[in-house]
Amino acid sequence: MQLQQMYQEIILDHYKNPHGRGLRDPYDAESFQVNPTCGDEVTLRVKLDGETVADVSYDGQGCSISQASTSVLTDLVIGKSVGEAFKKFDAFVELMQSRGTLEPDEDVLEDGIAFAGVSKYPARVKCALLGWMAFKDAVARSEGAKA
Amino acid sequence: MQLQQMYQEIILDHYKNPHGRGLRDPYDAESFQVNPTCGDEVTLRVKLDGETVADVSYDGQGCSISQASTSVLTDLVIGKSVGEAFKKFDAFVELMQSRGTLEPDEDVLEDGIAFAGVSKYPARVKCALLGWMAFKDAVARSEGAKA
Amino acid sequence: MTTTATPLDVVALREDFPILARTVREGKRLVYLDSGATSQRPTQVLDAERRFLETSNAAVHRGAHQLAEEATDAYESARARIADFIGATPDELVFTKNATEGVNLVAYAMGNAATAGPEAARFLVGPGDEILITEMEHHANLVPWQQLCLRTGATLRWFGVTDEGRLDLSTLDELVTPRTKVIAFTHQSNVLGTVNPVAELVAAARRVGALTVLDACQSVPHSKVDFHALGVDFAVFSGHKMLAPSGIGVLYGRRELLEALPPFLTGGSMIEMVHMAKSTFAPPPQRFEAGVPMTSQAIGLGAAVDYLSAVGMDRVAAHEHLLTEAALAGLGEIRGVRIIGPTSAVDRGGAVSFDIEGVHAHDAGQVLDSLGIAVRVGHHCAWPLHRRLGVQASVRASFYLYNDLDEVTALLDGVREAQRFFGAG
Amino acid sequence: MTTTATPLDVVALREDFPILARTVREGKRLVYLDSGATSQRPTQVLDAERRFLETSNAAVHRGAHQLAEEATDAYESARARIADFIGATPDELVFTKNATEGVNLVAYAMGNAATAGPEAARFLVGPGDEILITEMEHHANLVPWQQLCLRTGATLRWFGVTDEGRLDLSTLDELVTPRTKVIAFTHQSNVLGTVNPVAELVAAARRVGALTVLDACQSVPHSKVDFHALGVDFAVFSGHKMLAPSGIGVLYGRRELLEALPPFLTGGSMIEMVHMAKSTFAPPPQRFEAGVPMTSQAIGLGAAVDYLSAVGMDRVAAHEHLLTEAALAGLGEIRGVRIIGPTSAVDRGGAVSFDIEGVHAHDAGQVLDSLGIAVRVGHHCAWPLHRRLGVQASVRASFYLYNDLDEVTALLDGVREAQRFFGAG
Ligand SMILES: Cc1ncc(COP(=O)(O)O)c(C=O)c1O
Ligand SMILES: Cc1ncc(COP(=O)(O)O)c(C=O)c1O
Repeated sequence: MQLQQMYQEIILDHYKNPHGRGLRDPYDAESFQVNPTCGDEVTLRVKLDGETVADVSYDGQGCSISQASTSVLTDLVIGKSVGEAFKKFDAFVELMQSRGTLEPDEDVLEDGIAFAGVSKYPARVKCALLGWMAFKDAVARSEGAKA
Repeated sequence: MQLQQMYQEIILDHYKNPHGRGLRDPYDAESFQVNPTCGDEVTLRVKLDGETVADVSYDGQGCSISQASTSVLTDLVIGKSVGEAFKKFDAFVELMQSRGTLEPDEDVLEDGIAFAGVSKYPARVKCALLGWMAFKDAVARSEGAKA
Repeated sequence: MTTTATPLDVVALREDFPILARTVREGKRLVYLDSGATSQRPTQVLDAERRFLETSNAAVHRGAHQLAEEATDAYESARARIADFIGATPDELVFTKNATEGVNLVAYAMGNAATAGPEAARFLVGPGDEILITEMEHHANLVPWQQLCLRTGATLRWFGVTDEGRLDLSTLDELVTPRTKVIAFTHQSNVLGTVNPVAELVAAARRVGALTVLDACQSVPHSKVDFHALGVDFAVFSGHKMLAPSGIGVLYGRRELLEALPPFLTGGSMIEMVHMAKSTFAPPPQRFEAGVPMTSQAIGLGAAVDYLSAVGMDRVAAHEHLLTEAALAGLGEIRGVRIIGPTSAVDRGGAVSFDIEGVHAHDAGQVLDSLGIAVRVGHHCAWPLHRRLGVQASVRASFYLYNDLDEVTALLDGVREAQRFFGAG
Repeated sequence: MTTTATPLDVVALREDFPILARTVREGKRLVYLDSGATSQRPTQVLDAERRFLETSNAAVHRGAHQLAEEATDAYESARARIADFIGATPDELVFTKNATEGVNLVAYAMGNAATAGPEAARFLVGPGDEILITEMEHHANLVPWQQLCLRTGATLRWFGVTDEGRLDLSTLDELVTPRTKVIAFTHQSNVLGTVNPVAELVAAARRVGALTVLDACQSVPHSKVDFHALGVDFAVFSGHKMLAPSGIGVLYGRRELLEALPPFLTGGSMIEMVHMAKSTFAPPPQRFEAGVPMTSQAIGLGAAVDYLSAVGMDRVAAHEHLLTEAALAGLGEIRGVRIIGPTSAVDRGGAVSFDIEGVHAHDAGQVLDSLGIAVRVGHHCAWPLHRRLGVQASVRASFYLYNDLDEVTALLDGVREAQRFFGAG
């Protein structure tokens, strides 16, 4: 059944038990992102430690897809270098825009590969990317603040 | 042939030899009317003598229909009472809006009955009415000026 | 609302709507409950538009040849029939591309009063003046007024909404004052279904000399509406919500107001004379229809109005009332479902929005979609209203003449399935 | 212009246009020479729109169900193909209801810069600033600028036109100054056929930092146009003049400009966040597409672009060039006929306007109509141009890919018949 293809167990798990949720101090920059069609929102903080993503914390309201993908994001990027994190960002965005045509690389995206099915539903792609866009924006702000 | 039905001899005669053309003094009021789709224009003056239309003079540029119908107008209204003139006005407007369904009354409209065929061409009705609208407006202005 | 009209033969009626025969998501029967967003089009409307395009298409009001005559006649005949349908005269009806343009037209034209002649003085707004709207407005009847205030220095004020989703008129005397220039409000909420008390608001506006602007997007398609009887000054609606093509909407304006209102969009066909330095403008409705208009779309809207009239607007309303009652009753019985808006079908149209505890609207919509049921999810372009009622996003089912009770049942089953799937309820 | 492209098979092509098979005025074959006003629609376009409405119709960008997905895909795919057709990227292409709305959008949005953020500063206009247009503009690219000047206190200036109907650029250095904020001009005159030197005007605008707005209504339908290559800042055109439905037009804007431009029409789908007191707006092109858009019409325009691309725009242009040359030569031989505009087909498109001594344009049009020939008569929404050239009204024949040389001959015979009937020439 289609629905299970989209809502993989991994997604539902992250939705029900989100990782890294709750806004934490200290942080370098915060980003607020909203999905204009449904009002889903996320506030996400980034703490960099040199070139390393030391912490990502977030809060928000939204559907299972946006909440789970932000949860997965924190798993993927915390402790990684900014460069590595952006490689994952690019891979995740590419996957989401693939309309189900891409075979995701588990080495890069880990739990993120569960979102391959979501990419078949263009109206939900924005949901999956909400936290990721906040991450990108927050990192840019952190770097901007430091520069 | 359709064309002859529309361009009755009477119309072509008035077009080639317009009656009452040229702006004359004295006058009580003047009206300038324009057909916004083709730029045809008429300037028409009215001189009232009590309740009588003492003179109507005009100048303008326009198609055969607008020129001829203004020429016919002068024949019909000069020397008549304002009331009679407006009866003719009403009859002519009604005829022009009839889409060819009305049998015009020659006693009232005289040469004006030649325009019955024009009423079948809605885009030309404005042409036929251009001078008549100027007449109505000029009389209203004359009366306004006197009141 | 009486339900004594002969019931609709929905089975026969659905034959007119080719799209309703299609299936979605692996062979599911399409259950289209999103007519509040846009309606489907019957063959009669599609045929009318196509017939026009295959026989009489030409630029209207600009040509003297036979096609141009036929096209102009068809266009103006559509205007006359639509005017008749809404209790107006043809010269009070301006074609716009959608209702949104209609509201913007009024708001911008009022702004233009500042540089227009003295006849436009009644439309002037500036610092100290107030525009009064409601918290339940669609963005289309909200943002244009915010922007007018921004441009002119006027102040935006609004009626609140009660917890039940009715207009809170307890502040009427405080809000409606001689400073009030415009009261803009929706006839029927696209989220709550709430039908607002037009007469009371019109009376209040008249007491202080304010103009009324009615958003009739969700009323004209669903019930008999007569703008003259309602006494509003301006009203807008969209064709695509009433079986007609997209790209066509209507602004109604009382004749004397349209005559005094400055132009908005300018260009061809709306002028009287043009010189390089200055232009003068045609009388309404032409003054407000710049450029080659939505010709075949107006003809389509004319055909839609003919179709709806043939069915009978009282029967349409009665039918939707039945579906709404069933939906409200059914949803009311499901634990964890909260209806956003009045829970009884009194003074209430067929938009039924709800929140499912523990299931985000987007997720619920996805489950329904997988079952072939098309609903709208989100804030439905009424974000402040959602904020007011403490819901971030809701699910909205909206009904039209082609829906039936089986589809309501499908919706209810779908909601339960969504709860089951997400372990909620 | 080279004419080496394979000639069009007009006979086969006409089969695609059902309306061309009809007769008018007592059985006369329809000779449609009024495509400059609006074009006819091929079956391929009619079918594309209908197929969409019968299978995938839904509100775009607003729904999560399958129909909404399909509708959004179809709409955005049309945008992408149209962008490709005109040498632009999809996010540079805004759908409007017609070209007129496009010009108004730019003019009003520039006015809105006064109350927008600092990023909009480059669009500010006020006293001391100048808007530069030309005396050959269609009212659509004239009146909106007059009105912007009226609202903001800026000054309107214009290039004159030579007796031959070319732009008089002798005043270029005088007119284009640091005060010039906008240069708005037509690519191809809808009256004269004149093709203007875009590169020269763009270069002049760049020297002083002025924005360029190109009226491409009469160029995009008839030849290969590439906005990136032309280097203009904004451009507009209408679907109905290029085989597509009425009710759809395009505003092109360079990406960085659209990104900074304040909104014009406001309402649903163009917002980022809405609060009662304040809203923020979506990025382009959504920012400029308020309300439910012209969905099926955009799909129709996409199909029209596909159709034109399949025929080949070079072949369309070459074909029209042939017809124009024949018409200019033929009319040039008729005594008493004065061609309004260049008499040779160099830098000149297929609109051929003329005056017949002793026969008013309206009367000539009537004679032609009685012979089945549809032309436009009047000032063709370019009144100042007619005044400049000393003609009150002219007859315009305009050609498109479905016209043939026999139709040019019919026109010439018709002109002679008009002279005979009115005893002129
Ligand atoms: C050169 C030119 N500009 C602008 C327009 C206006 O186009 P529309 O009426 O489709 O907005 C036209 C056509 O009428 C035109 O020929
Ligand atoms: C109540 C209400 N007002 C305004 C609108 C805007 O209509 P449109 O998008 O057709 O302009 C809608 C529909 O979207 C609506 O439901």
